[in-house]
Amino acid sequence: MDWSVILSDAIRSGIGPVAAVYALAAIGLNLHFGYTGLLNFGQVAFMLVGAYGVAASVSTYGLPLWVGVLIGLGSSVLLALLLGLPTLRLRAEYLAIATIAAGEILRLFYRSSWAEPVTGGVFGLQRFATEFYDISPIPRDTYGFWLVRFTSRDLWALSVAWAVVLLATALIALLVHSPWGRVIRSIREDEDAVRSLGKSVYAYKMQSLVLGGVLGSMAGMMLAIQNQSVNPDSYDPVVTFFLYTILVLGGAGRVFGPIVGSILFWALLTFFDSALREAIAAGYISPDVISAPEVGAVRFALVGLGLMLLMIFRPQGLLGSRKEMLLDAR
Amino acid sequence: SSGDGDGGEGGGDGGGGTLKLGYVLPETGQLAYLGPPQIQAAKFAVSNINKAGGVLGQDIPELTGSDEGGQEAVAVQSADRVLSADVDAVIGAAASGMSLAIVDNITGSGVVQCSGSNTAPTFTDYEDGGFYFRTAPSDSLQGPVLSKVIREDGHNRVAMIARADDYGRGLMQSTKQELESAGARVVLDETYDPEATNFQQLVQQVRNSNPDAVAVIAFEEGTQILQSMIESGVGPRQVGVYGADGLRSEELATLVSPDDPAVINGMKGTAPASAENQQFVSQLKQFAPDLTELQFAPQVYDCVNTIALAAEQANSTDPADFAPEMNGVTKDGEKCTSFQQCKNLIDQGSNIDYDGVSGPLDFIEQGEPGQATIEVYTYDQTGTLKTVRTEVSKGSG
Amino acid sequence: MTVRVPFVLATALTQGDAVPQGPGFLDRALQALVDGIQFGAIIAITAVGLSLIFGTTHLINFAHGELVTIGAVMAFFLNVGAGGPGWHLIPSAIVAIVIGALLGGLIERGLWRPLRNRGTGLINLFIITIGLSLLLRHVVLVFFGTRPQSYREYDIQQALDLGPVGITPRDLIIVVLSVLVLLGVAFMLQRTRIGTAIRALSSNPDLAEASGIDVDRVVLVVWMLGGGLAALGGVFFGLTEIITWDMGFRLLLLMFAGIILGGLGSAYGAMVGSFVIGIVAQMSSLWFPVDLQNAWALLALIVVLLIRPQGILGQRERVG
Amino acid sequence: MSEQDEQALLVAERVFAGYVPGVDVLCGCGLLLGPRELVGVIGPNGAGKSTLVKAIFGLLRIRSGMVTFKGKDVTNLPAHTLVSRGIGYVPQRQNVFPTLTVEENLRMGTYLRPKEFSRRVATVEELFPVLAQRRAQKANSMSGGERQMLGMGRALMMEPEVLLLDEPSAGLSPRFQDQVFERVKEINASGVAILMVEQNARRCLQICHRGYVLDQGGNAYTGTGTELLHDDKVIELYLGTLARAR
Amino acid sequence: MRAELAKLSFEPGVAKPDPLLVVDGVTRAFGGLVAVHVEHLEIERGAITALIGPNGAGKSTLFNVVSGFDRADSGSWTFDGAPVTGRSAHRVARRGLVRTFQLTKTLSRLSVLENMLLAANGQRGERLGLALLPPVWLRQEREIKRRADELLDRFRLSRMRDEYAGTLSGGQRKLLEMARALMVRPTMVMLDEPMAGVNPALTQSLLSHITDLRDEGMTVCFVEHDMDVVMGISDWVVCMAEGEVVAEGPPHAVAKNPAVIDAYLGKQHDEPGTEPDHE
Ligand SMILES: Nc1ncnc2c1ncn2[C@@H]1O[C@H](COP(=O)(O)OP(=O)(O)OP(=O)(O)O)[C@@H](O)[C@H]1O
Ligand SMILES: Nc1ncnc2c1ncn2[C@@H]1O[C@H](COP(=O)(O)OP(=O)(O)OP(=O)(O)O)[C@@H](O)[C@H]1O
Ligand SMILES: [Mg+2]
Ligand SMILES: [Mg+2]
Repeated sequence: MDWSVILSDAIRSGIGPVAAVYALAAIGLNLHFGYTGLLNFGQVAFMLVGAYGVAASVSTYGLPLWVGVLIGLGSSVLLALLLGLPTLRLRAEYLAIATIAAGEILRLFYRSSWAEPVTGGVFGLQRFATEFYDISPIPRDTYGFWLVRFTSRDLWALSVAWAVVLLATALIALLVHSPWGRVIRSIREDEDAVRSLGKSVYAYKMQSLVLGGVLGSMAGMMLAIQNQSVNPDSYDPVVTFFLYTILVLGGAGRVFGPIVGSILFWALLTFFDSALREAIAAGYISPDVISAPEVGAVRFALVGLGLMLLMIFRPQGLLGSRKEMLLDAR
Repeated sequence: SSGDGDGGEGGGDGGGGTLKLGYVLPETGQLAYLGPPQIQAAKFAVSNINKAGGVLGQDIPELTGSDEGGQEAVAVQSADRVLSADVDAVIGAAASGMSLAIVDNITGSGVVQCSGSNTAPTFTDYEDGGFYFRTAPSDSLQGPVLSKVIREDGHNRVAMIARADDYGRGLMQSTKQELESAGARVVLDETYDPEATNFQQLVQQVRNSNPDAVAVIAFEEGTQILQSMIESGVGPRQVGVYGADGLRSEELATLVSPDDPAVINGMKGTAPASAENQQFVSQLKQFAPDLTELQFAPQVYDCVNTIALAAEQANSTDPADFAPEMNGVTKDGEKCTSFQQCKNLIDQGSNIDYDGVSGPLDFIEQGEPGQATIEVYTYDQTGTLKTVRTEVSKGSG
Repeated sequence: MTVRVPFVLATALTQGDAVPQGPGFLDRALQALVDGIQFGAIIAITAVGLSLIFGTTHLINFAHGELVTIGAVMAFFLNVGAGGPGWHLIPSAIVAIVIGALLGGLIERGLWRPLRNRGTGLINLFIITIGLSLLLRHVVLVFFGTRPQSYREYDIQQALDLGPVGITPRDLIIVVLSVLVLLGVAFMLQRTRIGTAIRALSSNPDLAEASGIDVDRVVLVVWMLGGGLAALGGVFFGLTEIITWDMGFRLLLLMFAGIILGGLGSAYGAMVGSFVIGIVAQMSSLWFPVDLQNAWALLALIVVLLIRPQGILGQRERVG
Repeated sequence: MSEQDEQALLVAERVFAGYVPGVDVLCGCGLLLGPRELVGVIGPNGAGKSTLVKAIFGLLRIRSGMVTFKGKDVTNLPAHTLVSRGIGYVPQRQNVFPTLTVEENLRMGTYLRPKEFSRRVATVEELFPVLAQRRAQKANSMSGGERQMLGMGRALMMEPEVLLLDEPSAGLSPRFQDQVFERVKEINASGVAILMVEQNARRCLQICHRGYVLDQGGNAYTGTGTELLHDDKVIELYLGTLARAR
Repeated sequence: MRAELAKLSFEPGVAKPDPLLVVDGVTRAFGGLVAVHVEHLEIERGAITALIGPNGAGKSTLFNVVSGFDRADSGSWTFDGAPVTGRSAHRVARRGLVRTFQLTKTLSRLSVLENMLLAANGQRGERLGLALLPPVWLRQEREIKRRADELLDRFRLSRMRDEYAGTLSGGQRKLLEMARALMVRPTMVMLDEPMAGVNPALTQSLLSHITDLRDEGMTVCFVEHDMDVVMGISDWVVCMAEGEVVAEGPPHAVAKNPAVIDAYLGKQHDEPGTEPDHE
């Protein structure tokens, strides 16, 4: 069993572009759920409109990439406003299911034959981000340190992605420690109290929804640009589950929670995969026990188990405060 | 895929070394059932190649596998993992959408990608630097045959239902076009959400459209749809029922009705030929006794063989060297049908034309079969799968 | 192989181009309604357990779908599985329900109770259900495999012709059984001591304990009930549709939609909501493409919440 | 143990307990409730009165110390066992089942002995006539005072041997406050030992046999009701002089 | 103030010299139960008005309706001359009418200090754009903090300043709730049973704080069941029963009103503050 392979796989995954994308989406979710208390289960919908904003603008309408980005941002704001209208008045659990439903509705419509002329329907859209790679200043080669190597393409994508993540983190840090942040954290605790003090709860929730949604859409755009491909079925509720997992792993309501959570989540996911396959290859596990096609399933089962154990033994997440969590538990 | 390989970055390990292969195939997620046959077929191919002495005298090492998982993010991470193991070629992904998500990364790294089940037409003209190939025939090859079979049986009012995904919609569209240009009326062309839990309304629509033939373009969920159709009175006993490759299965009858396999008596369908090679099927089943389904297994098997032969032909395991040979080994030359046989020919210096277990292949310039052998199958009184005939399709022109 | 010229075709040919018409709109609507009720019944049966568990422990249980799957898969194993005893479906189903109940109980005893006692927060518990769902689903995948399967009995039946609508005896019996079971659950909640205890617990757990209710025991009962109902729903689901490794997971969102639509915390709400979801899903295809069925059902949820934020039977809470 | 301790019904000794790990809210306080006794607990806000009652009743883990009931150790037993042994409790906050109707709330009072319901409900409804008028109303729609009555009513349905009351009079109109105190006295006279936490300290001490003053998690003063009522320190620190001033 | 009020006739709905809040014909029914039915009620500016009445009289419901947390079935009300009928809760509060809740609403996972800071109005940093520019709001924040600390001190909560508000005891929550409302610097506060559960010794010092506030010009309206408190500080008492205003007047006049005694006080209270009848 080659530990250096397992380790390098895990690390590459943890700092790779996908981890950055999920971190960004989770930062948006952190604003929604961690700070404002909005149990938004439709974060994936923001990613979807962001991704398709870019993809459709460029592929379908032949616009330049930066216009596509603007359109992606614009559609996420629009979605937030539309989504907020019916859902922000709801109590937590209702909001959760209503938003998850909204996400699914959106996915189903984007993939339907009605939308095919614009979204490519089930075929998705491809090849719309060549501009992004054209402006890469990194010469073609592979780069790396220690056990980890990236192609120049990945390195460019991941540098931009992590830069955006850091900017977003700084933005959130500034915001939540400001009086504005105090208001949204108060809304998380008790809306009526905030209302009675003369703050427009609805407006604040909407601001939070829009802002977090915009971050989510940026994540979607980054994912789309990285893959040069969008497909509606990749934006199913499971993505949101993963985002929550990331958020809680890192610590909800903590500025760096999403980053830590995402790195950990993806590193773990790949670690299990890699370790299992290495163990089988090295003969530690007989193929009779786990046959090749079953590795994926066993990996996810292990991830599920690992997730449970983490939550059981470190319920507040890596960065969370146990005291705060106990208060929550009542 | 067009054009020559431009060398890429860092793929492979130079001319001499071993040929390393990996795969990104679904082990979990929506299409998990497409995984096992493909994975086993790839392993089977490798084992046969190694039995024949390996590629350039070196055994192909254990495949570096990874799960496509039905999620772009998971697939991308998996592809990264496989690539970082310095593979020369990647088999997969199974779903066209997932392939599209990873194709840039793989081909951009100068590694060959070959899928046995991507049927979406998009790939034909995809800019992949000449590194992407597929052995699955594009939908435009199967549709005409399916349409022809339906017309031959004298049906004019055809209801079509298909999975709402790139496979289903693609095949449905190409079949529908053919049907209509052949003068039949397509009275219903409905797609359904493959994740749906319930197909009653779909079947009601079929019934309401009053067809004389129904084409069902489905994967595994087709069983469920057939059951509903039979119960609603639009089964093979009442109308012509046609399937595509997704419904071609030895066990379809027992899956639909364990007690009364005759319920699908008379159902017909088309699929890229594979059963033609009975030997392959029985050997594969011997190799992997747990396999129940063989969907796309022959195509994947051929992917692996083609890659190995291209490397032999190029006398190099560097993808930049052997990718340009991929098309050549499948056409225009002395026919051969197994790795061993073809390798011998190459060693003798002949130009080979590998005809795989999934068909003659004959890759066109874009790195995919320009024609396909399509099998017309049917189920008999006892629910047994029977081949009616095979025919070569070159598409609808 | 001779080609059967279907009866419909024959008539169509004799009538020349006068194409035979399908049933009228009203008939189709009625049929869709019947199908919707049947679909709703299955959602309801599985959703009630979920709703009870939510009610008593405020746990959003994302692993509930897996309980449904396991129920169906267990019955399959006993019924036709390789190495299984090959029983008739009815005893298989009964045993599967018992196993489902035991599994529910086991999860509560082994997992949730210790966690509750440690004061683990609700969001954590909820993330743990996501983990549990991943775990169970993929364990099922490993053991059951990726192929869809059917039970040996009752798989294909001739539809009964009830005027404009048709329904197979199997589906009819499933609907009737579901409604009976649902009524039974309702009766239990409203009239029996354990029912009162369940409702009290969902209302105020500390006070319930202070009234002499053994909270742990009641929660255990709820989990067993939930597990049993889920298994029953799974068998029904497998019967009307098909058994797959992720069948429950696919149904999960609809279950939640049903619960929310009906109004959280009310088991009747869960039933009503589930039927609405089922009916809207099926009726939508009278006008819209079939692949958007679920989209319309979910849209109905959002529209209802727009008008009644607390759900159909939910109650608005008093402020201040 | 002193002789008095041995006769005592309910004893809490040197109890340490708290909500957050590492922080004790109760630091070694204790109390004693004899048979047929009416004992009041007063103290400033946040002193730990409610915490003490919760700890005794098994709703909060005791970290060290001991609670005995009729001589048997009941430390950290779950609350429902204590209920079945004859202890009743009315919490300070959230003392009704909000989604249940008034009648169902009252029924919960006799959960362990459902047959007694019809007999006892009459007395409770006589005390709080609103409850009789509102049998079908959901508790969460009731006014603050009505809820308080319902909470009390539920506990009175239990007819326990020991009753723990956490601020039973809070939010009640004066008329009902009087009734509650009177009723508490009556119940006590009928043989039920009562431990009552009250902010209406004056009224509480007036009817109590003995009283404890709790401050910052420990016992500050103890004595008979009258003693405490007239203790200048207690008056200044805990009772206030408002009522007297005028 | 008291003197001016004393000149009025003591009957329900009497017009005040300088009313701040005027309620007209407000009704609110739940199903068949009419919880509030107030013909006319005026709350005098700069005075302390106590609202008393038996449990379920409709006091909290009236508060809810006026403060925008519940809707009225009919009726209208004006605050400070402006119509606020049907306005949403935060609009009402922004006009200067702030209320507290009978069942406290603490912001559990914010510190006690943050609970206070939140309440201050007109904070520049609460606007999304400006929040990103700390220099714009830092000075104001310091000033608010100072005020918050003063109030916490007054309410004996300084010790808990940096604790999570969720750890407060029942009475402390009441205190925080009141202190928080005062942070808003409202024109008028409506306190729903502010002293229920608060220690008597503390009650007393809070009362003097409230009278100070009144003397600075704030209008206070509070619901309270502790007659000692009512008699001690109120300038005017309004008594409700079964949704209607049944009596109005200065404290002593109302306490002697037979209707009030009958509906509310019970026999013991004709003479508040009697000595113990114990033993
Ligand atoms: N949402 C509601 N649904 C039904 N009845 C309600 C609702 N809200 C209040 N009520 C009823 O209206 C009446 C008035 O309630 P309110 O809370 O205003 O009383 P209150 O005067 O504040 O009493 P207390 O002093 O006990 O707090 C009560 O009888 C109560 O049960
Ligand atoms: N759930 C909790 N979590 C953490 N700390 C708590 C909790 N409840 C109470 N505390 C802390 O315990 C201390 C004692 O609280 P307790 O409720 O026992 O006071 P009390 O004497 O009943 O006061 P009051 O008269 O105001 O009800 C308080 O200072 C508070 O900080
Ligand atoms: Mg207390
Ligand atoms: Mg009130």
